[in-house]
Amino acid sequence: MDFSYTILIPLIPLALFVILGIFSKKIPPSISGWVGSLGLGTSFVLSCYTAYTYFLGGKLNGVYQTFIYKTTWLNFTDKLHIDLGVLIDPISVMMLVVVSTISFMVHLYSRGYMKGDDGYTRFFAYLALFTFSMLGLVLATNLFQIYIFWELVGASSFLLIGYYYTKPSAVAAAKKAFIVTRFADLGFLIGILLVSYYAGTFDFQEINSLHGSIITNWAATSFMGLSVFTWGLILIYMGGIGKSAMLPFHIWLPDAMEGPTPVSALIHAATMVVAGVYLVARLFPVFYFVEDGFALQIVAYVGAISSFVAAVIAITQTDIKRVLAFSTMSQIGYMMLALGVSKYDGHEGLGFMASMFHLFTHAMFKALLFLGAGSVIHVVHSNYLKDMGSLRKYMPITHITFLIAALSIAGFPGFAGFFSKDEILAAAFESNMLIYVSSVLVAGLTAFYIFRLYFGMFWGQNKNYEHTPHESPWSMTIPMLFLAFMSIAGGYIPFSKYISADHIPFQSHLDLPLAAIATSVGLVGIILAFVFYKKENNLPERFAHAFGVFYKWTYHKFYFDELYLFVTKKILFGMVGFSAAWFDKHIVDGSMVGIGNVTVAISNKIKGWQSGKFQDYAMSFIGGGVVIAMVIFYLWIN
Amino acid sequence: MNLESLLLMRSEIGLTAIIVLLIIFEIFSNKKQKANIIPFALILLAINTILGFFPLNTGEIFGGMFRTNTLLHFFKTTLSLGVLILLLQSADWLKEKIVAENKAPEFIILILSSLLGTYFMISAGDFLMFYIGLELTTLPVAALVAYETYKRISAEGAVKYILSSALASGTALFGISLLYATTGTIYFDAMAEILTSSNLAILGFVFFFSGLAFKISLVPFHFWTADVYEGAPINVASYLSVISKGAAVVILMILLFTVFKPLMPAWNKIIYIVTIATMFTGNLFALRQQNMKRFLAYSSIAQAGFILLGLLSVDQLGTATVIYFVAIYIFSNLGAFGVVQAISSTTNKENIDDYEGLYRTNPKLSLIMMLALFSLAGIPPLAGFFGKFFLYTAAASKGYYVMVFIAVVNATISLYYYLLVVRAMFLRKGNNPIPYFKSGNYMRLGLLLAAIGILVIGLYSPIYEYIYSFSNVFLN
Amino acid sequence: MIAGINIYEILTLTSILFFIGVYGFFTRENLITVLLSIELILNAAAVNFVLINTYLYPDLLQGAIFTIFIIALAAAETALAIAIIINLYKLIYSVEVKDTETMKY
Amino acid sequence: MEAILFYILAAFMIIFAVASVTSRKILRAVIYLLFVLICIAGLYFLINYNLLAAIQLTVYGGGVIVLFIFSVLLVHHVELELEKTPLKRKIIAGILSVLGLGITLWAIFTYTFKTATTSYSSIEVKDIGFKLLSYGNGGFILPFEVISVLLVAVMIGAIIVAKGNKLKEN
Amino acid sequence: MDILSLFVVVPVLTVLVLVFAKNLKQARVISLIGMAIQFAMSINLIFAYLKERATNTAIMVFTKDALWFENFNIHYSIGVDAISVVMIALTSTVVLAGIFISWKIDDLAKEFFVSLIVLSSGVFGFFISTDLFTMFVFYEIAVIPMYLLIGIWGSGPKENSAMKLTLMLMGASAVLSVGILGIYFNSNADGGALTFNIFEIAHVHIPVAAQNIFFPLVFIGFAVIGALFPFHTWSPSGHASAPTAVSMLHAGVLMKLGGYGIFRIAMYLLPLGALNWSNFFLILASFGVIYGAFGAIMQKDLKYVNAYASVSHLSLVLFALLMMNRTAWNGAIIQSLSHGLLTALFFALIGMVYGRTHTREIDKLGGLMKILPFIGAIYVITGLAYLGLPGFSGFVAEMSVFVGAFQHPDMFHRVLTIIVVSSIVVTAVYILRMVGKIMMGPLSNMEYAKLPKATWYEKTGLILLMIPVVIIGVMPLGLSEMLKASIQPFLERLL
Repeated sequence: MDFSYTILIPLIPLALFVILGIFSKKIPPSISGWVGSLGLGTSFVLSCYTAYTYFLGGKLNGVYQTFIYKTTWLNFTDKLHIDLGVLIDPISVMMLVVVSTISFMVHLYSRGYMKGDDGYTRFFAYLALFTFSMLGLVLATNLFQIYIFWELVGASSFLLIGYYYTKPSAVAAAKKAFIVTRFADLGFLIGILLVSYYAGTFDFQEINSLHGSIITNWAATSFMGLSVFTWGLILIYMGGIGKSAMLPFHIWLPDAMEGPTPVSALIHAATMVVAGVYLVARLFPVFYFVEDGFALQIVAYVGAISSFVAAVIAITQTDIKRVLAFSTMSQIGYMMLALGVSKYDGHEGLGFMASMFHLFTHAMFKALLFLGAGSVIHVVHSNYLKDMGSLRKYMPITHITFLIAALSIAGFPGFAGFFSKDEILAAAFESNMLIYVSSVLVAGLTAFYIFRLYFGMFWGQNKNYEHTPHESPWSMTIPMLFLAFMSIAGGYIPFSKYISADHIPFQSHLDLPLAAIATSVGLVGIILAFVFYKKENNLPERFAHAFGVFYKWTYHKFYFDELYLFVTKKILFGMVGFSAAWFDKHIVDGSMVGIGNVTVAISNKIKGWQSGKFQDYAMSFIGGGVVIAMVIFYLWIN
Repeated sequence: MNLESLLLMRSEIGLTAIIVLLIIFEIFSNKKQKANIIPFALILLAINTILGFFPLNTGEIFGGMFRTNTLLHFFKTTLSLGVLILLLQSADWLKEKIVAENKAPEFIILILSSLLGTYFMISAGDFLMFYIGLELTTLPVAALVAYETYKRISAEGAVKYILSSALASGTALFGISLLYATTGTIYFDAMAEILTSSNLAILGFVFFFSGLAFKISLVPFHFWTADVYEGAPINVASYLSVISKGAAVVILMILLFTVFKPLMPAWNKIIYIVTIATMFTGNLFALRQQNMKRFLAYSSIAQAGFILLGLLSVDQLGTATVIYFVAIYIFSNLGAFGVVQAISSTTNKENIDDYEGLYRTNPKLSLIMMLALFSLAGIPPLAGFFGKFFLYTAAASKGYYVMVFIAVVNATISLYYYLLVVRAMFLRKGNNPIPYFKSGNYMRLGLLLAAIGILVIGLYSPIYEYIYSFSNVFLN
Repeated sequence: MIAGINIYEILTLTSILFFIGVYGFFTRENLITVLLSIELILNAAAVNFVLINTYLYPDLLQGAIFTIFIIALAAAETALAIAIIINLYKLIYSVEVKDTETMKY
Repeated sequence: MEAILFYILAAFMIIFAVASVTSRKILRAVIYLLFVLICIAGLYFLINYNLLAAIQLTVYGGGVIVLFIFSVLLVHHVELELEKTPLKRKIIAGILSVLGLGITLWAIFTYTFKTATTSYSSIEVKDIGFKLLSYGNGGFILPFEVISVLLVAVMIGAIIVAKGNKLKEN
Repeated sequence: MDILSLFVVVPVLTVLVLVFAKNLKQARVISLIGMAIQFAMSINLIFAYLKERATNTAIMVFTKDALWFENFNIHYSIGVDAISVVMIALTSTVVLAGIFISWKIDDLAKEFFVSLIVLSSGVFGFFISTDLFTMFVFYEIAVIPMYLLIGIWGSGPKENSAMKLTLMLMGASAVLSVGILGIYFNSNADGGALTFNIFEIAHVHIPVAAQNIFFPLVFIGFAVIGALFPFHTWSPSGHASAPTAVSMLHAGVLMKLGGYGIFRIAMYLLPLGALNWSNFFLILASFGVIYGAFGAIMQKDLKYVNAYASVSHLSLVLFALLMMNRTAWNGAIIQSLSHGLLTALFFALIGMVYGRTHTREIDKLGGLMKILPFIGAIYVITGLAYLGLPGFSGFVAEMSVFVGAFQHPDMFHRVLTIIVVSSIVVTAVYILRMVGKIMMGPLSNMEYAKLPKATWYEKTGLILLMIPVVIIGVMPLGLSEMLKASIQPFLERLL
């Protein structure tokens, strides 16, 4: 069957971007909003249709086929060339659906949220650009294409975070996000160079093929005890770490919340941040087979640690969007560790499936959480928990949807999050106890901080708002409702039928004992949150004091930012940059100028030769002659 | 010998005739007719110059005391063209001399007789004629340096010049006598056959060389240059720097390539040393000059150093490049001195800072000045570039790459001080720039000719080809 | 040809004369006296020519005649030089070398 | 006999030369120079080159020296003493001259002259004159003519320099 | 008159006409017309070249040869391959844009345009000539007007900057002349006549000893204008003092002469020397890349930032050239193009900002995006393009360089490549710092609130430069294939 039409899915947003971008001054907001939403709507429909056709008819004797349509974009050598095209296989199709869905919802939502903002059209242009880049990324057919769109995603995220470009904090956040991810991408690029040099190709098919050069002879060359391929993969994963805000490159994510809330929902919750996960999933066979999955273990541990640390930090944050940001980080950590613990074939590949599954559900409910937070912020005009309380009376829909999302992320039985998280835990349990335990803890923490948020926002006592809050307009609530539906229904999709590491469907079943443990831990978290935050009381402070230093550290996110600031500002710019500038100005340039000065100085020194007394001249005349004669005779005699 | 053979001395005879005519005119003319002597002289000289462009066959007369050939003839013509330009440039200045102190004709007579001297010097066939030519070139100019008898520096310069040059010629004479002692002849051809390398011969050569080097103002025989140029009237300085220097270079080259061929290993080293010394000294002194005349004096010293590069390769290429460069150098320097003359004769200003903002008031003059200076610095597409590059080529063709490297370093230094003048004229606004003035037609014509020379000689390759074609006459 | 005197002695004499002249040129403080030493130099050269001619190459008279020209030129040179010196004297009423050092550097 | 004469002349020559470049009475210096020139003339007599000797005496003794004396009288009091030359300069000049002399003599004495084949008696006025006016090979008519031009030029030059100046330096 | 010589003739004619311009307006219009013709010709040349190339397989097409100085065997011989074609196109674009940008110049406008056009004629001549001597002549013609352009119309310590720049560049070209002579006198190594013609010399086997002596001379002679560390110091002060159009032309075009010359002369005629010296110069170049980037971080003056950025990016060109394989060379040339356009854009924008705010201090500026939306937008786009964002020429160039360089079999070279790659982060840092500070954030000075918007000629100039950047960035295949064909013969010399 033919999927070439899928190329339209990214191209429509691109067209939108070009039109809206160039005529951003001409087009009135009312129109541009609709244009954007309609365009994305088409993409959404198209991708749903793609998913439908593919998952139903994409199998050939039980294996999901891969469809590739590509054209050469740039030739390096006869082997190495960048192609642009689309690659249709289960995960890319799944990602198509996720991205277009969320993007569509966010477009609808933004029409209400951004109303009256003077950059309205520009905003939709940026959104379209981002959607285009993200879709291009998921459809990438080779490492370089994914890198290209990877960079574009970064750039559009830079634009969107810095959307309020007159706000210094926003600008700073945008720069931070870009530079940090750029640094990670450096690793990505070098990784690509390494892998492509030894494998002689960028193409995913060839890299992943079980008889391809990498997987078969990975041990050919080694460097510092690891095979060069492993190094390449680790460096590539470094790019993933950067985009997915894993430790230690997570510092940009909280600041990125400076962007408009819909942006956070789209980019920093559902789509861009999972690019890292997608990258690993895309290269999963290599990760798995090269050097017995050494790289994959790194993935697992990075994921586990990040998820735990993030969850802990999330507890203490007071800015609701930052709480959500850290929760995103921790959930992505989940996906990572799921991938990390996964095996390749058959039921063994549970983790792979689980991580994709969780990616899907998480996209839905996390987007919903952000949108909910957004609509709250929209009316309260503040990000801080302390300014909120008992909003449930004023904005029922937001309240309900938020609750659904919260239950879903907390893994409450029956909600989407419950199913996906259960699969992850099962996968972890099968392979690595340590990781399993940590992730169960994280489940509890998650439940706790999310309900801390929930209670803090919708219960608690009434704050005195300057003008009484009201429910958001339909343009905002409809997407929320849809996502609420998805974050329940999403769990009932039989993912293992569609997605697996080796493209062969398998049966997955609910592992009841593990589920029970996870659920109970989650319930404990919820109850604790209930006790702490249902009513205003001084328990939180007491605990904060009880933990003392530890609390302080967590509150300051373990001083990661300070560390980075020190390294970059002080060492890199301060010392290296400054000294480079100084060295250049005074040493290099100085020496060049010095040559000139020396010449002039000499000419001043010797001016006395011209004494003005012609007898001195005569002396130099005769003397010169005599000396020359002597020199010549000397040379002559020898 | 028969009378036709005297035609070989065509230009000399013509020049002598002009001088005689001028003397007669001078004697039988009253004060107001004197003004006409300038166009009169100019026309005569122009005729003689144009006659020079007609070919002349090779030959020697007076028992080989006078010889001529295409190269010499071409060069004489170039010199007389140079003098023509020089006189055009000084015409206006001379006019007021007539008004002031009624001694314009002498100036022209002396210049022309000195030119005659250069003729005899370069086409001399023996040391006696050479020596007389040298003196005839020198002495009238000494009188001209003192020409502005009311100026102290003028007189002082004249004293320095006459005494130093007397010493120089005395030394050269002593050198010649030693050479004579070793060979027993004063004829070039004969000596070339007899001369063998011996201490005495080399010593004689060194003395002789220093006498000529004095005229070319090579280091360390150059010290008189700056002072005399500064003291002398500008056009006299210009004459010293182009005509007598150019002639001296050519005769030096001829003698080195013919008479002193046997001593080549020796003089090769001498030239090598002297060239380096000359280039560096000239440039280093030029760096900090304020007075335009001193400035150009040192720059001409440095240029002389460049010329010697061509002598390092004793072959047709070397000869051609030297002649070519000297021709170019004559035009470039005349351009520069001409502008200095024009400015100084209207507004007695000769310092570089006086030129600040010149472009905004007198664009044409500053443009010509820039052309001349860039040509001296060797910037394409001006003639100077080709001259210099070919000289490098000549030196490199014999593998003197180190020498060439030193030369290009010096070229860069020289660019610096030439740019200083350009800076003053173009970049600076100047507090009280020289106001706009209109220079006379003679002056304009003179500058125009110089500018044309600067532009054409380089780009129009046939000139070089022509020079190259006859550059082998002194090589056997 | 002087009996019992060989060319070396002649040349020694003239060289001494020449360098005495040079010494004088270096050291005299008065322009006219400097001119005197130039005369010495020129004469040294002149004598050289004649005697070399007579001693070594008597069959041709080149040196001998050269000398005549040298004397003539020397005279002319001296005359001009004195004219110039006198001109300087008229301007500054001094013929001291130290008064001719206004132009330097 | 001739040898002795030569030595005497040479001795006088050198003594007077030294005197004339060191004497601090300028007029005496001129006279010493005159003696030197006369000695040189004597030298010419010794080798029977009487014409040149005569020229030497007339041109120098009669012309140049007189010119010198006039100019000296013009610019000096007869008895005026020249001020001393600084010792440093004397020493340097001395060293230079001696060095030059040394190297010259060294060059001369390391050279072996081949003595004349034909024996020399004297130089007659007749053949000098013949040479001066012959334009053939070995003739000197061209320099003879050219030097006339030179003398004219120098004369004009001397005149315009000495003619004095109508205007003063401003 | 053949299609190539026109590129030299048209500017000369323009100058001649310009001399008679009565007033500012005429001067402008005349030079605009002249350069517009030039631009049209260069576009035409691209297609003509493609057409010719289809049939003609010689290294150089449109060749023409006229004897100039016979007994040096100097010819006025011209011809182009893809590389010179694109360089010519770049030049004419930048020059035309420069004319637009300097529309408002008033002091000695006529002279300004004259010098500008003389300079450009030199550059065109350099790119079309295939004879060492002619090339050298044009090279110096291109360099010397810089002195007047900076000295008269510049700002700040213009006199010293101009002097330093001119002396360093002319000094370099002096060194170069020695190298050229060396090549010339070895051009008869296989017998045959001495010649300056590049493609005749290319067949000669110049002895290795000679190559080892003369390669560094030629290389350094060109590398100085290519801003090779440590000979780059003329560029920051020079750019800072130069007027806008001149900075554009200089950084955009003139500095490319270095890379081009190294490629055409040093590498092609002295391959063995190149192989022996490459490691040494590679280290310098790689150091220059990082060093320039770090140097740019701490600068306060916008133009200094850009100048050091240019040092970094042009060192990348040299780096790629020294890697000596097809992909890297391809990247080097594309990098030259892209850097030429982008840096010209940057200088144009800086000039516009400076012309309005009269300061280039980064700390004094801020939040201009709101006041000058067009300039701001272009500024941000240029910035992103400069730090190698896909979709713009910079990305294509850098990736070609990196991938190409990394294909080098030798470990040392690959390690160097990795070091050099890391510069992209630093680039991002200083670009974002600059853009973020001056365009974004709150308005730094209330007087800026009423700065005039971009005028039509400014917009034209900017768009003119931006279009090729995007075209190359979006569809590089055609360009790279076109170049690849021309690179092949040069590659074969090295193997």
